[in-house]
Amino acid sequence: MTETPDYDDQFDAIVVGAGLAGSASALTMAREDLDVLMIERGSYPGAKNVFGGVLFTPTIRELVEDLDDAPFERYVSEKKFSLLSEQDETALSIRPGAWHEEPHNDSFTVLRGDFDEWFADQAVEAGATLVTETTVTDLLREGGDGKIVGVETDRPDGTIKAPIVVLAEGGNSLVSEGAGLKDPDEAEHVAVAAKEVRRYDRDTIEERFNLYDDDGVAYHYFGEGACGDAVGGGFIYTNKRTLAIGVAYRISDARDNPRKPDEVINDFKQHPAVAPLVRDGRLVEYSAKAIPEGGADAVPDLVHDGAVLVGDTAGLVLNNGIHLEGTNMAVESGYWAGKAVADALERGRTDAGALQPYAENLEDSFVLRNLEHYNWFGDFAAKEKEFLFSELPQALTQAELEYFKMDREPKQKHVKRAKQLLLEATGGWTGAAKRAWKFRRLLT
Amino acid sequence: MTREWNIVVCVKQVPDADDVSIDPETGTLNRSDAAAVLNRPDFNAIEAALELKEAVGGTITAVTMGPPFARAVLETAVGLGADDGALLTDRAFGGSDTWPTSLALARISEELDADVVICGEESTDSSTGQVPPGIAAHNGWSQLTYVEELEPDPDNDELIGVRDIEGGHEKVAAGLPVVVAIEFGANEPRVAGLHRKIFSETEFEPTEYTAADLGIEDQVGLANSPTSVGGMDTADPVERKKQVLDSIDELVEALQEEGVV
Amino acid sequence: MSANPKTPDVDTPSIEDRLYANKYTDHEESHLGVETEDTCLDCEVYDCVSVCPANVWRNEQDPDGVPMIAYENCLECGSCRWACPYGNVTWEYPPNGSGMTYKFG
Amino acid sequence: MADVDPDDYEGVWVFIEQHDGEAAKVSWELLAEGRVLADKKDDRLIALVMGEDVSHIAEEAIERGADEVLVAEDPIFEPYLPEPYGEQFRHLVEARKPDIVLIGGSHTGRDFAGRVAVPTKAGLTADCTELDIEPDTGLLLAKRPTFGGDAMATIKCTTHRPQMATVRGGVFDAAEREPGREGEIQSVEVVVDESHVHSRVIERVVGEVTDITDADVVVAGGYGMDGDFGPVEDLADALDGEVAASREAVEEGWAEAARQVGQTGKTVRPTLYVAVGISGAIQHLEGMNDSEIVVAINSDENAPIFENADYGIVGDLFEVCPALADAIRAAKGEEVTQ
Repeated sequence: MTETPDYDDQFDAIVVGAGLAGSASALTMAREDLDVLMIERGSYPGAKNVFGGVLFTPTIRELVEDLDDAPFERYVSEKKFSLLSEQDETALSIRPGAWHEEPHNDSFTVLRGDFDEWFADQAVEAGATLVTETTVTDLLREGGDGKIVGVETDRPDGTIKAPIVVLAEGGNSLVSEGAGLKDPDEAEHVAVAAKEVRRYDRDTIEERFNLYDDDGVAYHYFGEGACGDAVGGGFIYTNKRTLAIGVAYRISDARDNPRKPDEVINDFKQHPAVAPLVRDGRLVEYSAKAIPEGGADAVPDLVHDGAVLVGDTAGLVLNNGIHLEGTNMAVESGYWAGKAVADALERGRTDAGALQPYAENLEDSFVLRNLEHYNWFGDFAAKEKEFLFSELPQALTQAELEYFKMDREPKQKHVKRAKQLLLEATGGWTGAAKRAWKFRRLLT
Repeated sequence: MTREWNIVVCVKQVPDADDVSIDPETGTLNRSDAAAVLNRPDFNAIEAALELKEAVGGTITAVTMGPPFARAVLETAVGLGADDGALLTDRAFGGSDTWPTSLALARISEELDADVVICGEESTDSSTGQVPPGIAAHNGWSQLTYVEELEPDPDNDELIGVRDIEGGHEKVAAGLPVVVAIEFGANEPRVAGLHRKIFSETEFEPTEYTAADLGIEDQVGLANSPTSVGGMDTADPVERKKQVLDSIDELVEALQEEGVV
Repeated sequence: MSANPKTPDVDTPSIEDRLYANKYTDHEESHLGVETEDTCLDCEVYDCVSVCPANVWRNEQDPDGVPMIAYENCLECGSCRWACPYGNVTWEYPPNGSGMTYKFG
Repeated sequence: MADVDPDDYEGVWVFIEQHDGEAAKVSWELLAEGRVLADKKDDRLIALVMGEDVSHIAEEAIERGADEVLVAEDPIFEPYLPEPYGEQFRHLVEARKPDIVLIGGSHTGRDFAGRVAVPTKAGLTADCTELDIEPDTGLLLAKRPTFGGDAMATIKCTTHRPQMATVRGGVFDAAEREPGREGEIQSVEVVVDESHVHSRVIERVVGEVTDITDADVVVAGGYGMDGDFGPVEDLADALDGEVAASREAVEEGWAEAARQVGQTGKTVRPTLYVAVGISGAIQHLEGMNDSEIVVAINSDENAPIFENADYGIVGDLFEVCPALADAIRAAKGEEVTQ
């Protein structure tokens, strides 16, 4: 067959990006018998995606019945939160027995190069069409009102029309910004993350992290020992035969910072509490990503005439210091967007009004309710940076040294001294109470 | 009006050379996690075929020999502009070296009544560069290897090729049918159009041929392969002194000791 | 504070060693640039240089000129775009799947 | 194609490639290696020459170690075309049953080797960099790089004959000529005629571009030359070597494509390779990694080229090159140009 067919308006929807959000929306729409075209700029879904990280699968479990052949690396059996000062660590580690049973609290480490390809394949098997190594460069508009009618790509004969465009292009959302669907984020609302993947034998990983068979850990590190004088932290996640080791901190703090991200990783790895866990091994990949952490304030309009924004493009990432979640929110947003597009098209409509159910359902879902609830955290952490990342870790260390001091003095003397150290650092009883009051929202 | 040419372009699916890792401890080659891609020199072959069709008219059929999923390289060729694709797939082909492989490609070229058969210079995984001359030899056709440029001359049923040879080049006119091997990097491969790529990956279906379809079922496979790989080990990287010197004199001295100055 | 406690050595690779581990396809022309060069000439902070995790933006050789762009190091995180206080960074995706290809991600 | 009996095949043949009466260097290198292999398996070394007027080459082959030379002389063999060469060579192979056939891996050798191997169902291994005889079986072990040079494959041809291999230039050293060495020269019947030939050479231009692949010293300039190849030419002159270039320099139009070293250019194997202003991308290294000694001159001390060089100088190449050229001329006793 020699001539080239014209696929304009042959697809009901175009999804820009075959990452988690894109594939979730494509899968949902394909299940509603829509013809969906996924356009991925990488040579395979996942080739351009980077994360810490832990994949949270509550919504994926709803979308895909059989997760047996999903390429998980390890399920998370231990979470640890460490406060690092220059040389010291104070940590809280939790290993609930229940996490060893299915569905393992829906928390798994994955390699995005493998998982995203598998997840996009679920959408293809449901009937979606996937095209790779093709970059969407702009939206296609027509008519006086500049209605969105398709996309432009970097290929020859590269424009293609479709009634609806789902923008799932990740945090570096050039198309959405270029088309005026959202304003670029501010440096305070975006974190630069740099990450190393190192290969070890399986036994080394399991011995160093007290693991047995296919469970794994998610370690989060805060304080100056992790990423110095910046709002952010370090992380270690265990995969089957590799460790993901990295740091992430606000770009505003990375500006005129004496250390560059790769130097921050090197120093983090040399911390006395971290070095034993990450020594040796072989570097197999060095990656970086920008994480939109602006919280609820930075979420753009989700719905437009002929277009919806999902996943990182819509800033749907929760970081309140304890909960670091983006994957579940991306998939949830893809699901609700897919549903809304299907319903709108069924009624022959593509305008923002018809797509509004997507925004409404997302507001009712955990996605925007969590973002609203912890919206205060970003500014709070920035304001309390000095205390949280420098004074508190040091004070804790001094208090611990004092509290557990072994000498021939009576304990009472050390306990009193330790309490005093802590109070000094937190600004006396009233200071401590004020801070606790602010922190209460973390626990409510 | 001179008749249009039937053009066949031979393509091959190879493990992505970048992905083939060598396990430092055991030294064994690990091709398992390597993605299967189109052999890079074949992009120049497809581009040459497209330019030839633009000049002379006619049809281009992409041909590959391999397991069923090798059809992906035919999709790539069709996406770039080839008109059709033929997939030679049969357990009987398993283990074939250059001799049976070039025989199979020679038979399909005859089957497709080819005027010009175009191949990439060599494949990155075996890189013998012997398949194109093999096809020509099996069919008794003329051949042009290490070709930098092609000039069709349909009126005389000839294809003129500029060949790169040691210390210069030569211009050779070859009578049809002719087998051509395009030099790696000889032209600028185009990028597949979006709609054509979608068609090639959704609606396009290659025609499949077994060894029996080509009448060569007892002339292919391991038994009919004169050569076999006796062993494979990692090439030890060249040891370099990596000495950064401070002065020109030190360098001249070192080169004198090495006996090169 | 106590002296540096006994800590095992860890591998702290240079940028070149780090990037050597990655799979990269060159695209011959830079996908990064600056909107107007004068903005850079007046710039004192060079935030693009300090945030980049891969040494793409460099001004060691010409401390107050337009930064040199080693686009083939780019990890495609986009941080330079947000860091530049004047929004003077032009950023496009590498074409046709070129640039970094992450296997682990 | 009845299966052959390997015992009927003996003799190590080496094809001597020649154009306009001038033998290719790779053929003499191969003849020397052929002598080693023949001695190892206690066999005769036979050279084969085709052309229009090549008796002087046959004599040189005897002087360089051949026991016997087969000569096929006819105008049809000049200039070279794959069909007549392939057909004549095949006829000789079927008539005289050689055990091993070695052909230089030039663009000529690799062009027609297949036309001999296919009709005779010989085992052909291309582009070898190492040859040996397997002690217990007497089989030819042909070693060649694969996967972009990361691995070495050993290829064997157990039941089919002859065992054929093409071998790259510059791998072996040619044997010295031994004037007066005894050997038999035999002219053979020419079996090819116009009916075997379906193509014709329109023009053949050799020599206007120096072939950097044969050079003993190569001085290559890269992106760092910023348009001025003067220092590289001056240094090449001082070392009487050839000027080469990286892909970036060729694409900027600062040097001809024939001088490009690297994956999409030429592969060189000089004793001394000087890389000036070249960062050292993998695609470039692939074209010069077999050089014996590598010197790197670059202003960026982190440039990967230093990791792949024996000696390096960090500095501005526009100062380092002239100074180095003068120091070399002084060391060689020539007068200093500056």
